[in-house]
This record gives sequence, structure tokens and C-alpha cells, in this order.
Amino acid sequence: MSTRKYFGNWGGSYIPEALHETFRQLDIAYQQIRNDPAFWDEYTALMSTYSGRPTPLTHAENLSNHFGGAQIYIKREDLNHTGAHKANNVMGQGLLVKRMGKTRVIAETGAGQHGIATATMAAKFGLECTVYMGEEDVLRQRPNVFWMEKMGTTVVPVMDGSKTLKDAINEAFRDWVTNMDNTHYVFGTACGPAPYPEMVSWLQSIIGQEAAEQIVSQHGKLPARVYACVGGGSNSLGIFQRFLEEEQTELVGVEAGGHGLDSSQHAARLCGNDASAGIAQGYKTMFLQNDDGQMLDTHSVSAGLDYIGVSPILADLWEKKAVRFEAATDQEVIEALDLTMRKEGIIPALESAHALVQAFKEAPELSKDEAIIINMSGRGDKDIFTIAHAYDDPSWKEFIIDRAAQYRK
Amino acid sequence: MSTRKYFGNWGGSYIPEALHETFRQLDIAYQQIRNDPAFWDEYTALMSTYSGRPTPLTHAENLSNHFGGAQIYIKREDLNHTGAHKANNVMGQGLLVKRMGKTRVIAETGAGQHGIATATMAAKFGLECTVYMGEEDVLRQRPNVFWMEKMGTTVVPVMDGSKTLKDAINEAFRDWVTNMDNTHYVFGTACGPAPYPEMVSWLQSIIGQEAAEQIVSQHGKLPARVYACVGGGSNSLGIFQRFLEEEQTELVGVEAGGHGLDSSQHAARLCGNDASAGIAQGYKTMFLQNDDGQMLDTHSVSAGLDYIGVSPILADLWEKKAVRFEAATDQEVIEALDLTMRKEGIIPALESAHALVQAFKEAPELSKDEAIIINMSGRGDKDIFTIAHAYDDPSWKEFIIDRAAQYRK
Amino acid sequence: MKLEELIRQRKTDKDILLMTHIVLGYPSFETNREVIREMVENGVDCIEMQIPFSEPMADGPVILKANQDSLARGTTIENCLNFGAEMCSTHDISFLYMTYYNIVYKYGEQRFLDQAVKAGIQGLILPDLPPEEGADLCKKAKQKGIAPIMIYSPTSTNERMEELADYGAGFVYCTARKGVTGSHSKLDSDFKSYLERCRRATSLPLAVGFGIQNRNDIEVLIGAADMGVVGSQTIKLVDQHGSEAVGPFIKELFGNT
Amino acid sequence: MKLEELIRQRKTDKDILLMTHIVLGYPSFETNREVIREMVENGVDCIEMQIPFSEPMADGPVILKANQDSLARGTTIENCLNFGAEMCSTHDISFLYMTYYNIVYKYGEQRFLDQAVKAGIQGLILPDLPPEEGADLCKKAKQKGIAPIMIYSPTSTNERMEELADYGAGFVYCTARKGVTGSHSKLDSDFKSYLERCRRATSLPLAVGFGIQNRNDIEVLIGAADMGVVGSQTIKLVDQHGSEAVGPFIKELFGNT
Ligand SMILES: Cc1ncc(COP(=O)(O)O)c(C=O)c1O
Ligand SMILES: Cc1ncc(COP(=O)(O)O)c(C=O)c1O
Repeated sequence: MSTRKYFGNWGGSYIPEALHETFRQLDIAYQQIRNDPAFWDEYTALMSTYSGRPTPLTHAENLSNHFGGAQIYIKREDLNHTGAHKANNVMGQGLLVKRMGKTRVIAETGAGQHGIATATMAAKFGLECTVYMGEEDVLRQRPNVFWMEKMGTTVVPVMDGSKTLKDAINEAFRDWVTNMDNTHYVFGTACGPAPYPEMVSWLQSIIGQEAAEQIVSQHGKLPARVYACVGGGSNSLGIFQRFLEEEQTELVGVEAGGHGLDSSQHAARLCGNDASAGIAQGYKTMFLQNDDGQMLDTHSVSAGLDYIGVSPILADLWEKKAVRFEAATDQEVIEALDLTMRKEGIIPALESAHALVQAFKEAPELSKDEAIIINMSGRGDKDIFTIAHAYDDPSWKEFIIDRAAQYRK
Repeated sequence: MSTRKYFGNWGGSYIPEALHETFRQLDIAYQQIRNDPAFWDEYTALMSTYSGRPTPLTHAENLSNHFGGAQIYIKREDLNHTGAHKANNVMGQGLLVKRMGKTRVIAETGAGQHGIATATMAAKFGLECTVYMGEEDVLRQRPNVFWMEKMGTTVVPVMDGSKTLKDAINEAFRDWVTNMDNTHYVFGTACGPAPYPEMVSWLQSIIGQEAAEQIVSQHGKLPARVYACVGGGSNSLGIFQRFLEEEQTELVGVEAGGHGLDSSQHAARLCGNDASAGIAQGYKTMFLQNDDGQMLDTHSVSAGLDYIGVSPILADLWEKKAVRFEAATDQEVIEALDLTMRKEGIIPALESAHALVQAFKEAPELSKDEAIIINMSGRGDKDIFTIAHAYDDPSWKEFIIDRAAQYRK
Repeated sequence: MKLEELIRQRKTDKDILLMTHIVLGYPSFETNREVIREMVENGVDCIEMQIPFSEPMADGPVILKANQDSLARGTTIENCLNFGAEMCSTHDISFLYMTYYNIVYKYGEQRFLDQAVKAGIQGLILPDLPPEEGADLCKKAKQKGIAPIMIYSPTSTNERMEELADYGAGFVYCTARKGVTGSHSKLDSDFKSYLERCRRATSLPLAVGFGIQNRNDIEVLIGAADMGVVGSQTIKLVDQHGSEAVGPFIKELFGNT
Repeated sequence: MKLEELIRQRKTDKDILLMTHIVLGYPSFETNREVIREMVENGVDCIEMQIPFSEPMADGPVILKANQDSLARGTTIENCLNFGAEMCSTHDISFLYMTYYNIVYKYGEQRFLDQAVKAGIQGLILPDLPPEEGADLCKKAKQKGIAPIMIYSPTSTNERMEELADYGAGFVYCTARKGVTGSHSKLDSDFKSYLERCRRATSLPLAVGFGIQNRNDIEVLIGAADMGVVGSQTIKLVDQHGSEAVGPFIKELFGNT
């Protein structure tokens, strides 16, 4: 097989000439691993001994009973080493880097999860590592920065533009066009120039492969619906791909509705009205941009979903109506989080809680012998600063104030 | 089989008369599950679908090469749901509670890990839950308190005594002698009155069972040594038990050396000179106490190891020299943590890092074809406040000060 | 004379006896001294002197705090034993030691009992030492004329009560309810039938404690038990109004107003 | 006249040509106007006018900031196109648009080219549009007499250079080094052999940009390339010393001191 550059009208590889040769070599290396069954074996072995795969599929009995409809199953990407599905992609690219013989990796990160995963992989594989992170995100996600640094990674705060994920991506590309000889850019989601969308989706497809086997063995048949949150699209594609050809399974991607689709403070590219086709960051997709083609500021309670673009593969599946897209507001997300913690003792990442919102809305419509799967892309304890803040928790505030007083002395 | 109350000279059941009947019933219920193979199946199934067991055994190749001796393998209890081995014991006791038909659980917690695990289990099993936590620990571990509360648990700060774990245990017993009719006390470690030491160790034995199978399949033979940190003793017994009869495997328990064994600021009960036999909190073991039998203040950088007592089962194995005990100082712990993060991309809990310290000291003595296993009882990201503090990280301090400033407005 | 006999003797003159409780060294040994004098002068029959322990698992907030404060002031076991000897030789009522087992264990069972005997102590209450664990200590104590006090709880079955009776001497301490010392107990019909169960299980005198706070509570006990036990309430009283408030309080408990 | 011919014509009188760069709307269109006048008066041959984009992936810190500031001041594409038309009609040198592909795509390729032609723009530089993605746009541009400028990089292979040459017109923009705009380039022997590879790959004139900052750099180019390109350096100059510093700087680059 060879790499698909376009997915319907979307995708491509809009890169500066300086990277042309780098991408040509990356594509060759990617095709080699893709066509080498030994690679997938090496990959799954690594994920098994290092990251705890297969991750479980948990039957959320209490939530199922609470909604009185479909049996709710949760795919537990939170139990991956580093706490999110991001590890899948990163460890896979780590093996690729080893094959390519490069000695340094760079990455962008928004929520910090991909940065943590890359720092982890770099430590494990003995690679030098620089992570670009928007200054806003550095401020929001200081604990992640701390851990990245402790694992030996250099975290560079990006002061340009909106100081978030997209700016970190630009900055990573700027690094790459200078240092491509020894450096691989570990792209964090199923976006960017080819072959990234396909490669990242492929590495993440391990999620859906496991989930399909698990649901059949635990529930007896395939699910009626599969829900996943959609930032760049990697966790959703990771679980969706396996079910694309399954007639009985409907796929639902959930975007960040922020303060509501009409508020212009959201990050809905496929289910809202504020996005349009465009080309940026090396690929063509639906972007949140103005009429001049300038990218807009986005908003979400979750740092991992507030990205301007979306995987070209998802744009294609959207256009072909193979995946349905919905949005969850910040408020709904906090409520779903709350319910999931209380009912199941599980703390979803704010990103993942978007998928829960939509699943909870629809579960009652389905009969009790149907199953739905929610891809829980990550764990929420990393989000303590955001979540405690969102809850406006007084003793948390007091705790922080006390700590600060100690530090100010 | 029936419950062992004594282990050599240690153990017993020193409980107020009000709890006599409760313990009799608990013991019967425990013997039932212990003798019912279906229970173990139910338990392992639950741990597999909910908590991600079996946890991996990771070959730490970089650390192995760094020390140039034994092959270092890490048992990854950090990948359990809630981030530590504590989940094993708690979920098992949860199943027991269901069988006993009780509707409420209580627990003590020091580091907060056991509290989080119990809150999680209570949410999952629909039980009311109160967790007692020394006020000192509440202050040190506010994030854990936050999550417990969000899962519906009432966290009661204990203001008495040294305001740490032992006081939380006393307070939990005080609750229990009032509410035993509907309440089960989920003891968090292999201490306390019989049947807790045996029961908790049995539930934790899943660690060693998995590890033995894994090391044989990954390394080809049993390990030369197994290392575990020793607080109350549950994670160490969890991994040690399976290897007790194996001649070729030496077992090493690592206690909290704090500022050094001579500093009287430590929590070494078995490898130091400051502990003596005593009876408290319902059982007989080696306690850190003065000549009058009053318990001493302990110290450790890790909130989970600074306990005055130790499992009576370990006291027995210590006396019989079946397990060797060592101590790791706070300083050594931070160094081992640092190295493990940089070399393997793994963030051990401060508790677990004690085991790493000793393993790192001894690995070079062993030949490259020998394996050692370190039980990594939990993940360290929960410890951000302690670890960032221990590193005296300036940008962390700045972050906290900024946050506090926002909250003070 | 043995504790049981002393109790029976005193009981011939009174419809109910009274045992009070102090925590040694709290708020100070001087105050202990005064409080005990007030108690004795006002007719208290037995006093349990609690040797403080850092982990008083069976005690509620008031006594817990008293234990901790006493230790924080530096109270040692030697202080306590000396004070106990002094009280026994000063006052002609029955003194008992109450503490947790570790205190006795660390001091040495034999040594502890010898000291207690020498001082004139008549009984020993160890709430965390069930006779299964303390059979030997019970036997040794009895041999030396110190009564090992058994504790009954509403959760104790009839069989269990009978079993305990065999180990005990002096009297049986019946806790009025589940839980720890301190809060007030409801002395209702359940309580009555519990006391009947106690009475059937042992021929020893019955003392009732945990949350006995006033004359009303004592009145409920008359006829059903031999002795009322007042613990936390006197500590609170002394904390708030000083040792001179103890006399009137005891008077009131005895119905002598 | 077509860009390539214009360049060859100007080159008959000079040993090296000069292309300069401005970011439209930064710091303001008024300043752009003055700067361009200074450039033209001092003999600059081509000016690339960058239409700002929010994601200027191939630009270094100076131009990046200029893009953002211009947008923050409210610069629209209409402003830029109007200004472009004004410049073309005011000054008799070659003007090119430089921007990222999304700007052209969103405006509409056809519409954008029509406007450019109407204005008199002679070339178009789109650093994120490789000809694989932009073959059609290249063709349409050429048909309308607007030169699609191809970019060579030291990482381009000989085959790649030849391939690119076919799509381009006007001249080829050879980046002096890897990386983004802004920092100084080492124009060493590697650079020389890179330029020789460029020369062999295409018959189009060669422009060399990225990090060309002073007369020394320009001198290295004489004989090896047809045109030097100065970008970030003029922006920094204007930021620090105002538009009146541009004339002397250009003079110096040409060696006219
Ligand atoms: C936990 C988690 N879920 C989801 C996402 C969104 O990314 P994607 O759509 O690529 O899965 C992120 C991104 O950081 C994340 O951290
Ligand atoms: C991660 C971790 N490891 C170890 C311990 C020590 O307990 P134990 O000795 O019972 O395993 C704790 C206790 O809280 C813990 O949280």
C-alpha cells in the first residue's frame, strides 16, 4: 500500500520546500513500517509491556441503569501509561524514529498530554526532545511542564499568535525546517501534512481493534454507537476506523461546544457554522477562520479540544456522512464529569467528558440490549487545576493560597 | 483453611469488645471468599475490566545498562486504576462488602491513595463512604481530597495526635464501633487486627502471581531479588508472597529512611534501632515508640511510608530472616526518582522510589543474566505538590503564587 | 479485701454506687489530686485512673484530648504509678487503673502488676485487650488480687458475655451503647433488656458507663445495675468550672441536693 | 513585460539586483508607502509585499511578529490589494505578492489573480504551496502573466530542482539555508556549491534570500546569483530607526557609499 495524501477533498501536504525531502523520507519510512507486519508486533509488544495495553473496556453498569437505555461501555485509554491515548501514537512514532536513525524529536502540545507522552517516549528511547507549547497552555498546565522537564525535555513556551496549540505547531515546523537532519517531528494528532493524518490514525487504530474484540466478548455483539471527542481527531479515528464498515454501528464525534455554538466561543469545526474549508499548518480541512482566511480564536474548557482545524480524514467522513458530529458545551461537560465520578469512580479528562455528554443524551433512546462505547481518551486528574477551578472549589482555593503564602516567604 | 491470627510472635486482634461480633462476622465472610474459587475469578475479572490488570512488567533497559548489572524489571502497579496497588485491596474488599450486604464503608488514608481507591470503589459499588485523613495529610494532599469529594465521599480531617495516618486509623475505629451494623472498615494495608493482615495480603498477592509469570516469560527464569517499599506492608507482601518459597529469589523490603536512621526522623521499624515490640491499633508488631509505649512522630518525604507500625506478617518474615530490610533516605529517593524519569520516562510515587533506591544500589553487584524486580507501587504524578516542592522548582512556585493571586481577588 | 466484696459491701448501704474517671496528669497531677479529694469526700465508691496513651482508640474526643494534653505536658508512666500509690494510701476507696494494653506490655506485665499491688490498686481496665489476647494477664492479675475488669457491649452475644465472665473479676463494665466514650446514651427499653442480658450472663456486679451524665441517667440504673460510671462529664466540668465544681456534681448524681 | 525579462533587462546594467520585502500594514500602510518610496528611489529592483496571515509557518520571529501586528491593527486582504494596486501604479519597478496559500484560497484563486493582474503585480510567492498542490494555480498565473515563484532549498535534490523549474517563472527564490526567515546565513563553500546546483537546474534567474543582511553578503552573491533578497533586516531597521533609515541601507547594500 502507499500513503493516501487526500481524503476526498481534504488533506494534502502544504509544506515549505525545505521539508520536501524530509517528508519524502518520512513517507518511505512510514510505508516500510506500515507494510512490515513485524513492526505492528513490535509496537503492540511495546505497548503491552510498557503502557499497559490492551486497555480495558469497562461496563459502566451504574450509568447504564441510571439512564435506563443502552449498556454503556467505556474504553479506558486513561489507563495508558501517561494517562491518555496520546501514548499510542507517540510510542509508535518512537519506534519509527529508531528505524530512521534520528536522535532528536520535537513536538507541539496543547493540553500537555502529547508533550508528556513525547517526553516519556524520548526518555525511554534516549532521544533529545524539545516540546513547543503555547504560553497560555504553559500557564494553564504547569504540572505537565514540570514533568516534561523532569524527564529531560526542553519545553519552549510559544509567545506568538494566540499562544495556544496552533502556534506551537507553527513553531515546531520552524524548528523542523532548520533541524530536519537529525530531528523527527512527532505530530500529536491526525492532522498536518501527509503522511501524518494516516500514520497517526493507523497507530491509534489499536484502540478500535481492541474495543471491537472486547465488546463482542463482553456484550456478545458489536455496539450500536461509538462516541469519541474530537480535537485534532486522533482518539476518535483510533476507535472509529475499525467500525467504519460495520453497518450496525453508528459513529459519533463530539466537538467542543464551549459557551455554545452561537457564542463564537467554541471549537466546533464540523458541527457548527463558523468553520470553512481552508489550508493551514500543512493541510486542507475545515478551519475556524474569518472570511479573509485568518484563523479565529477558539474556546473550550478543555485545552485538548480547542484547535482550529480537524483531521482531514474526519472532514471527509463528515462530508460523506459516515460519522455524525455533535457538540458539548463546557457546562454539560462539567455535569457529565460529575456524574461519571459519582456513579463509576472514574475521572475522565475534560476532553473525554465531551464524548460522555453526547452518549448520555442518547443512551436512553436505545434499548437495554444494545451497547454503546465511549472512548475515554484520558484521565482527568491531570486537570485538577482546571476542574477544581471550574467547580469554584473553596478549599482548593484556600489550599493554593496557603501554598503560595509558604512560597512567598 | 482458616484465618491465621498470629504470624510467629506478631499479629493478633486487640479490639474493643464492641467490635468482637463484627470481627467474628468479618472473619467468617473472609473465610468464605477465601475458600470460594468463584470469588477469586470474580475479583480478577473485575480487576481486569475495571482496573487494567494484569499490570505490565516493564524491562527497564536503560536503567539496566546504566548500572551494568542485573536486568531491571519494574512491576507497574502505577497503571492500576487510581494509580497505585491500593486499588487491588480495595476492590477486593468491595466485593466482600457486597457479599456481607453492608451499605457503607469507611477508611483511613495517609497519602490519600487508599482514600481515593476507597472513594472510587464506593462510587462503583454504590456505597456510602467516609474517609478519615489526618489534618496534616489533608493539607499535604489536597488534590486527593478534592477527587474523593467529587466521587461522593465525605472526607473527615482528623485533628488529634500527630494528625497523620495513625490518628486517622484510630478515628476510623471510633466510627466503626458506633456504626458497625451497616458499615465495613476498608483497612488500607496489611496491618490492623486479624483478619486484615492476611486478607489484605491475599488480595494483594495478585501482584506477585502476575509478576512471577511475567518474569519467566520475559526473562526466562525467576528473579534474583525482588524489591518493594514498606509502609504498612501491603504492596511488598503483595509481591513477596509468591516468591517466599523460591530459594533463588531474595526479598528486600525498603523502609523510609527519612533524614537518616540516626536522625530519629524516619519511619524504619524493621531495619533501624528505634522500634520495639508493642501493641496498638489492634495488633502486635514492631512500633516506633518510646520506652513508655507512647508512639513517636515519624518522618518521610512520602506520606505513604511514615507509619508507626508495620505488617505483623513482615515482622515475622523479618524475625525469620526471610525478608531483608533496608532503608532509603529522602535525598536518595529524590535522586532515584530523577534517574527513573530521565532514563525510562516513568514517574514513580515517592513511596515506590524507595524500592528503586535499594535496587539501584544492588543492581551492579549482580550479573547481566540475572533479573531483579522492583514493585512500583504507584505513580508519582499525584505527588506533584511534594515533588515540585522537594525540587524547589522556581517556576512551580511562581505558578502557585500566580494562581493564588487570582483566587485572592 | 477483693474489689468484688468491697463493692457488695458498699452496695448494702446504697441503692447505687458511683465510679468516676480521671486522666492522670490532665490537666495536672495537682488538679487530679483535688478532684479525687472532692470525689472521695462526696461518696464516690471507685475511681478509675487512666494512664494516658498516645493512641486511645476506644475513647471519644474529650478523653482523647485529655490523653494527648497529659502526654504533651510530659506525663510518664512512672509519674502515674507514683500518683496511683499516693492516692491509694491517701483515700480509703477502690482505685483502678484504666489504660491501653501497650502501656502494660511495654512496662512489663509482671512489673506492672507488682507495682499496682504494692500501691494498693484493686482493678485493671484495658479496653483493647480482649481475654483471648489477655488470658494470661487476667490470670496473673487475679492471682495477685487485682480484678481484671471485663467489658460488655450491646453487641456482645449471650454466649460471648458468659465467656467473658469467666475471665473477669471485681465487676463487669457494661458500656451503655456502642461507640466511644463521651456522648450521651439513650437509656431506653433496648438498654433495659441489654442490662437484663448482662445480669443473666454473670454473677459479678454490673457497672454501667459511656455517656452517663446526670442524676436522671443514674436513676435509670438503680435496681438494674450496681454502679454508674461517669467519665467525660467530670473532665468537661473541671475544664469549665475547676475542681471545686466536682463536689456538687457528685452530690447531685447521688441525689443529695 | 514579463518578470523574467524585466529582471534580465535590469541585470544588464548591474552586477546584482536587489529585492526587498515588506509586510503590508506593518507598522502601517503609511510607513509601507514611505519605505517603498525610499527603496525605489535607491534602486531596488523588486519588492515582495507580504499579505499577512495568522499562521506564517515559514517565517521567523521578526516577520511573524509583523504579520500578527498588522492583523491586530485590522489589516484586511482588501486593504492589501488596494495598496498593491496603488504601488504598482506609483512606482516603475516589479512588485510581487508574498503570502500563504490560505489567503489566496479563501479569496478565490481566480479572483485573486484577476485583481493582481489588474493591479500590475508581476509575481506570486507562496512558501507553503508546493507545486504538487498548486500546479493548477501556477498554470493559471503564468497564463495571466504573473510569475509563480518557485523556491529552492539546500535540502532540495537536483531532481527536485529540475522538477520545480518547470512549474516556475520569473526567477527562482533560493533560500540561503534551511530554517525560517530572519537569522544570518553563513555563505560558505557549501553555499557556493548549492548555488551551482541551482544554476544547473534552471535557466531562470536566481534570487537568494534568508538572512542576507549587509553588503558583504551581497558581494558573495555577485556572479553566483542574479538578485539578493533582503527581508527581516529592513523591518528591524524601520522598527528601530524609522523609514528614513531605509535609503542609506539600500545604498550601502548596492555598494554606493
Ligand atoms: C485526553 C485527550 N483527549 C482528547 C484529545 C484531543 O485530541 P484528539 O482529537 O487528537 O484525540 C486530547 C488532546 O490533547 C487529550 O489530551
Ligand atoms: C503508592 C504507595 N506505595 C506504597 C504505600 C505504602 O503502603 P504499603 O506498604 O501498604 O504498600 C502507599 C501508601 O499509601 C502508597 O500510596
